[in-house]
Amino acid sequence: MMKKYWFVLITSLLAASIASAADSRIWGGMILANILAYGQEHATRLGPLFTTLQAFYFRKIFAGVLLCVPAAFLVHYLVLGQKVFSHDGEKIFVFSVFKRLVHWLAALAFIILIPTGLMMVFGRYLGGGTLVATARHLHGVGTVVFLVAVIPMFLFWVAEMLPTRDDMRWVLMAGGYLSRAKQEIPAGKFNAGQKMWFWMVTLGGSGMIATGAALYLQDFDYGAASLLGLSQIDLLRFCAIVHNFLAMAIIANFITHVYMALFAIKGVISSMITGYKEEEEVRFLHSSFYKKLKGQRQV
Amino acid sequence: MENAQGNAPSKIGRRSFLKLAAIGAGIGAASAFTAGKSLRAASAEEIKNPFPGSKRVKTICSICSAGCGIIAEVQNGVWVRQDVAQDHPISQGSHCCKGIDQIDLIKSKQRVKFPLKKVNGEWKRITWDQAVDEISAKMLKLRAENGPDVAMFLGSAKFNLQQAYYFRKFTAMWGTNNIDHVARV
Amino acid sequence: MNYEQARMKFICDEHRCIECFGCAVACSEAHDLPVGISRRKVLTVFEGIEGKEYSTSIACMHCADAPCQKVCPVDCFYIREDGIVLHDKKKCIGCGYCLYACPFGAPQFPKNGAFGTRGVMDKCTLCAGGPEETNSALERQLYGQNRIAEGKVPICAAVCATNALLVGDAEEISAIYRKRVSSRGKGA
Amino acid sequence: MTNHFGDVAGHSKLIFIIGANSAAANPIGMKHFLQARDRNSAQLVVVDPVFTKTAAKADHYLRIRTGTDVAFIYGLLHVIFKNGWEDTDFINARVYGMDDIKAEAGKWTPELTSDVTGIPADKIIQVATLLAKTKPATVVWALGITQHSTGTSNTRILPILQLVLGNMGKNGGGCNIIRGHDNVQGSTDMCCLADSLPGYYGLDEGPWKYFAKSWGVDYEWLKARFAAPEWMTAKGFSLAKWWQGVLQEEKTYSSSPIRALWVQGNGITSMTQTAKVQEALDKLDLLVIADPFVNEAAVITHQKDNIYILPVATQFETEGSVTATNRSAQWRSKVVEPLYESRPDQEVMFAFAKKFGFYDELTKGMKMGVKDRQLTHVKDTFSWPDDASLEIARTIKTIGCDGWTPERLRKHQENWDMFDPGTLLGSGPVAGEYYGLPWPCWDAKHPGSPVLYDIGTAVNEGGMGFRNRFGLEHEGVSQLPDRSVTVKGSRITGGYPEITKENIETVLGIQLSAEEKERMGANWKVDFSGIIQEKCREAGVAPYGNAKARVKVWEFPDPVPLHREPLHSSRPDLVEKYPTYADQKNNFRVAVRFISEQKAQEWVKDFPVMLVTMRVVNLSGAGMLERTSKYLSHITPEMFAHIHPDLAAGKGLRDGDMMWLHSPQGTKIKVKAKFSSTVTPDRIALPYNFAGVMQGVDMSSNYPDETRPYAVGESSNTITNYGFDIITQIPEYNAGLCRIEKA
Repeated sequence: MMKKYWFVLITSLLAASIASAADSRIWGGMILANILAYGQEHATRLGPLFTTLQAFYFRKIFAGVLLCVPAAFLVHYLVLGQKVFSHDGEKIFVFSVFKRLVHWLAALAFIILIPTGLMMVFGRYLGGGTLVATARHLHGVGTVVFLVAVIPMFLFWVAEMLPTRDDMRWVLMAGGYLSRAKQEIPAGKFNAGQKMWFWMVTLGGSGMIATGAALYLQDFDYGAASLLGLSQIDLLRFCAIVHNFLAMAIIANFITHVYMALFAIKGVISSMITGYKEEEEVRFLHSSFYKKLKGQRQV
Repeated sequence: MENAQGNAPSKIGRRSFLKLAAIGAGIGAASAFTAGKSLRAASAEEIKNPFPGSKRVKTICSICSAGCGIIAEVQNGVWVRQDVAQDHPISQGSHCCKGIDQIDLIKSKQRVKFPLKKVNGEWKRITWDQAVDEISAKMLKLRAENGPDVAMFLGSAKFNLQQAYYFRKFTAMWGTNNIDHVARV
Repeated sequence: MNYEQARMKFICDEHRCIECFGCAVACSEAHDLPVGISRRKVLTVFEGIEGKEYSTSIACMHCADAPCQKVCPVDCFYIREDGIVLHDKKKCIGCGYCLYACPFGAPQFPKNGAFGTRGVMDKCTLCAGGPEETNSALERQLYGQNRIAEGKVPICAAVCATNALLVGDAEEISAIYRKRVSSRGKGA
Repeated sequence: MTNHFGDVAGHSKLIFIIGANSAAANPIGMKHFLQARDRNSAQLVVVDPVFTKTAAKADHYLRIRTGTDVAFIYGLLHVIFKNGWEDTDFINARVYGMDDIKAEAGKWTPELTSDVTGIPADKIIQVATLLAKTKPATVVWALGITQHSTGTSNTRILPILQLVLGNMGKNGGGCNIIRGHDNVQGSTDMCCLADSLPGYYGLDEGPWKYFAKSWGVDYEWLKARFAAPEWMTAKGFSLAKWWQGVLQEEKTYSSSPIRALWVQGNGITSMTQTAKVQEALDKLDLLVIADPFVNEAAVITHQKDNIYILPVATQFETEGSVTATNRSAQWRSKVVEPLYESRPDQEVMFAFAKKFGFYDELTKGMKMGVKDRQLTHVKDTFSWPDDASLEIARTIKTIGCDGWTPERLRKHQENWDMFDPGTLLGSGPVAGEYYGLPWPCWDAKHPGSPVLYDIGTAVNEGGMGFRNRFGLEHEGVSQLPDRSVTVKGSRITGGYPEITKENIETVLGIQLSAEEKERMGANWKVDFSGIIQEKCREAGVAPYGNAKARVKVWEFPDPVPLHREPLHSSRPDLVEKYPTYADQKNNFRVAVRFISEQKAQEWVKDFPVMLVTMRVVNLSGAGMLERTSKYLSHITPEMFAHIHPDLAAGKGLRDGDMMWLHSPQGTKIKVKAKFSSTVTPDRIALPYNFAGVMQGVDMSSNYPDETRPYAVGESSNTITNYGFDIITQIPEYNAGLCRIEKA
């Protein structure tokens, strides 16, 4: 099922570049339905909804996310400071080269996608034109990079990312980040926060790819519209709304991820560079995983 | 038969309301927003002729028999723009899609550009002189063999009056009544 | 007529429109648009159903407070003082948001970008060109003719075979339309 | 067209459109009909087998079975006569033979008419009532009426309806027949026809002598140009069946088979039996095509040699006048010089005339003029198109082209803003004249006749009675009207005969001088001297007379029009009751099958679906011109057929599927099914504007480089059924049958 979807996505991306200046069905054959449905009581209100959201809210929320999330972490950093774990202990091998490669590929995609996406969101302050249009094209390129990364990433980690009993406790104690105390945090190889980020990246990311591809292609017919009972234009409006909200969530999580990796815990990023995690880090932050490793005498 | 006076107003009311509602869907929805600061002064609009030195030629559409007027703007011998003849007594500026596209007829890439002759299944470009020489020789040969009724002449409504009259005369002097045109359609 | 306050609008009289495509072809021809892009579209509703079928012609309606302008991420739209909604193709990034916001499906995107990708948006200018120098070659290339600057009516309404398509100050053309409807034999 | 579009817009209270789709064929005509609705509260009645875009605007739409127009009109007349709603005064004073019509109408009760036409009886009564009560009413028709094996009867029954209602010769009334192409009226008036000389003079010796004189050539020389004298006065092959002159499958009567085809501007696929046309093209020894675009004749043939294509200028690259459907002549200025190597049509004729050895004779007429009331050589050179226009003006008197001098026509063009669109009446420099001098324009001072047969207007201001064309008496009854029919301002009270040299003195009550007598032609039609016109002008008399209209044409197979079922009828039971004509031995040099085709088999058994042809608004004719426009061809990029979903469902067809349509002639075409409610499940409608594909075979590789149109497709005429009008030989396009198969 999944495979078919990817196939469809890839072929349609190819098809888009072949298509000439042929009529779009949106302003071609479908225009009648699209126009007549707009603003009618029985119809979806996606048009006005999209307009209102995009005109008044999206940009503000993005700005809010960009300002508030880092601000919150700054406060966190200033008040609670970095967690520091010993880097002198044993090192535990957690990420193979391939996994790290895939991670950094995804990271590269994010480094392309998020700034270019934000350039479009705030395009008016950049004067639009070539600069922002280039950003739009790079956004598409970034998507392909992300697509290449997200599939293996999903396959590597999906089993380990399934929810466990630890996750609820982790959430309840906010991962221990609201305290300076070094305490054992209930978590397996991946804690609930990481799992959230994983699902955000894989499922949310797929959603971003799907909605983004829809917005990019405009003309496609894979039954999505009829499945949702929407006209093509309403499907696009739906996609645009979803794309924006997902983007906000992903950006917020991305900032968190970066903060966690770079600032919250000193030197934690090395695990994604070398593949090894500090034993102390694992003992405290992934206590269940540590116990499991202990049980298996791998530490 | 409905009573026009009696029924019209209520019907009109509803229809035009619906119509305005359709238009209003955009405008109405948008009225929630404030326009003020988005207005921008129109750019300088000195009336300039986009085709300096062009002349406006009055002519007639070559598609249907309604006979709509056309204003052709011609610059340096090139038909640069087709404009409407608002003051034409029959069309009053109106055209259908065929009429307003007459300029494309002139400019079409698919025009026959030079005389052509089919030789063994292939089209060959020839000169007018060659075409006239060869065709007339063949026509005269056929005439000598079978007489003037050997040829059928098809004229058309594309002709203007003068051409149509002369085509009839041309055929008569060739010596046949085998002449017809699209009136028999 | 007070030109200062004129709000330019189109109205299409559905009882007059006969789906002759005059407006659409006139527009494409006048502005030399690529095939497949028609700034103006002719539509027939309830085709073949006696008493219900009608045709109409639709393009950018030049909304007073245009949704397209509201959603444009790069703010490429501007509204002239006479109400004509125009946009700057040099600013446009071809994102498609205006199309999603428009109730009339007016914005369109020729696939003339790199590798056949979607290019910048194209829509009816009410024959008023764009932000480039009036009647310059660049303006004509990007936006087509600027008939308004020449003091001419937009080509679609000027050419309308049955005078179904009216253009002008919103109040004046609705007055014409109302007068026409009220004198019509059977009304609707 | 007896009236004009502005007249309809301004005066008509009822517009009765039958067999015309103005919304697609001539939208500017449609504009005037819609204006009439808005201005005069006019009602629109549309009769058509298909729910067209014109029908969509109708107040009353009647869906008629194809080929039953005569029956339908008799049904209306039945109701009108039964209730005594006919205009008795008008009929008694101005019409001959109405009793026969009344007798025939008596048979057509609403119930019978309904059974034959498929129109509900109450609708027939309703429309008849409307016609009787709403005046003035105009009747509009076009090819839906003429393109039938009974086309002549169809075109006769409609004026009869107007005569019964007394709507002729009135503002807002009349018969407004809408012609097809821009100058089809003019080319017909100039008689590019197999059965007449210009101005409908016919082919008898008299007209030939007259034209020989006008052309400045010796009649004997002209006669010798023909195969034999009898071929000079015999109708030639027609466009409808010229291919039989090549194939000779049916009996032909000509001095020679056709071996060469010379086409100047005529779309070859716009005729029926395209498969036969293709066979004939394949057999030709020479095919000459002179057109701005590649004529399909060069494309659908398999010939590998013997085809020449000559580039000809469009009408914007040449100058001259064209006649609009309302008989107005409009001057068409040259916009640009001929493009590429193209030459104007007349240059092509001149070039070949030189080779054929009659260039001097061909152009001699342009160097002649009327001097001292005599036709004579006046100069040694000519200038086109002015001298050709003057030649036409001095020659064609039957329809009154006398006043169409190039100066006047140019003046009308220059001042076209000075004419009132509602009346066509000019002011200022063109004061008192009607736009384009609609014919008859009897002389150089005449203002043109915007409304034909209007006796309430003086002849010198555009009025007239009916033409005296069929003698003064028939079966003892005078063909001239009584005193009540006196044309305004006329010196003669009541009717009068057409003016001849013999009767002019008695009819007009004048004395001619000896010199006048000597220089005068035999009658008004052949009088170069202009004396007859001059005397008629003084007397306020129309040279063609003031007679009764005849509704009985005694020399026709059907003296009064009769309903006859189409050759391929969907109602075999009615074929027994209303059979078609006996087979025709020779019309336009070829035998034509009627009854033998109709009775050959019960066609509807194998071909159960009615076949209707129509046109699309973006293409005209065979679409040769428009399909080369990227914008126009884009509107309908491919050939299709309108089919009702219910009919399609029975054939397993979905919207957009391809299907084969088979004709009784054994031909077939492959087209796309386009679901539409404009047709009922018993019929399909095909546009006739495509060509380039023949019976599933794409021939478009035969186009020379860079000349292939943007859209090619099957021609509907490949499957239009066999059948031709008994008089004019116009093919049957609109009443036929076919069989549908999923492709």
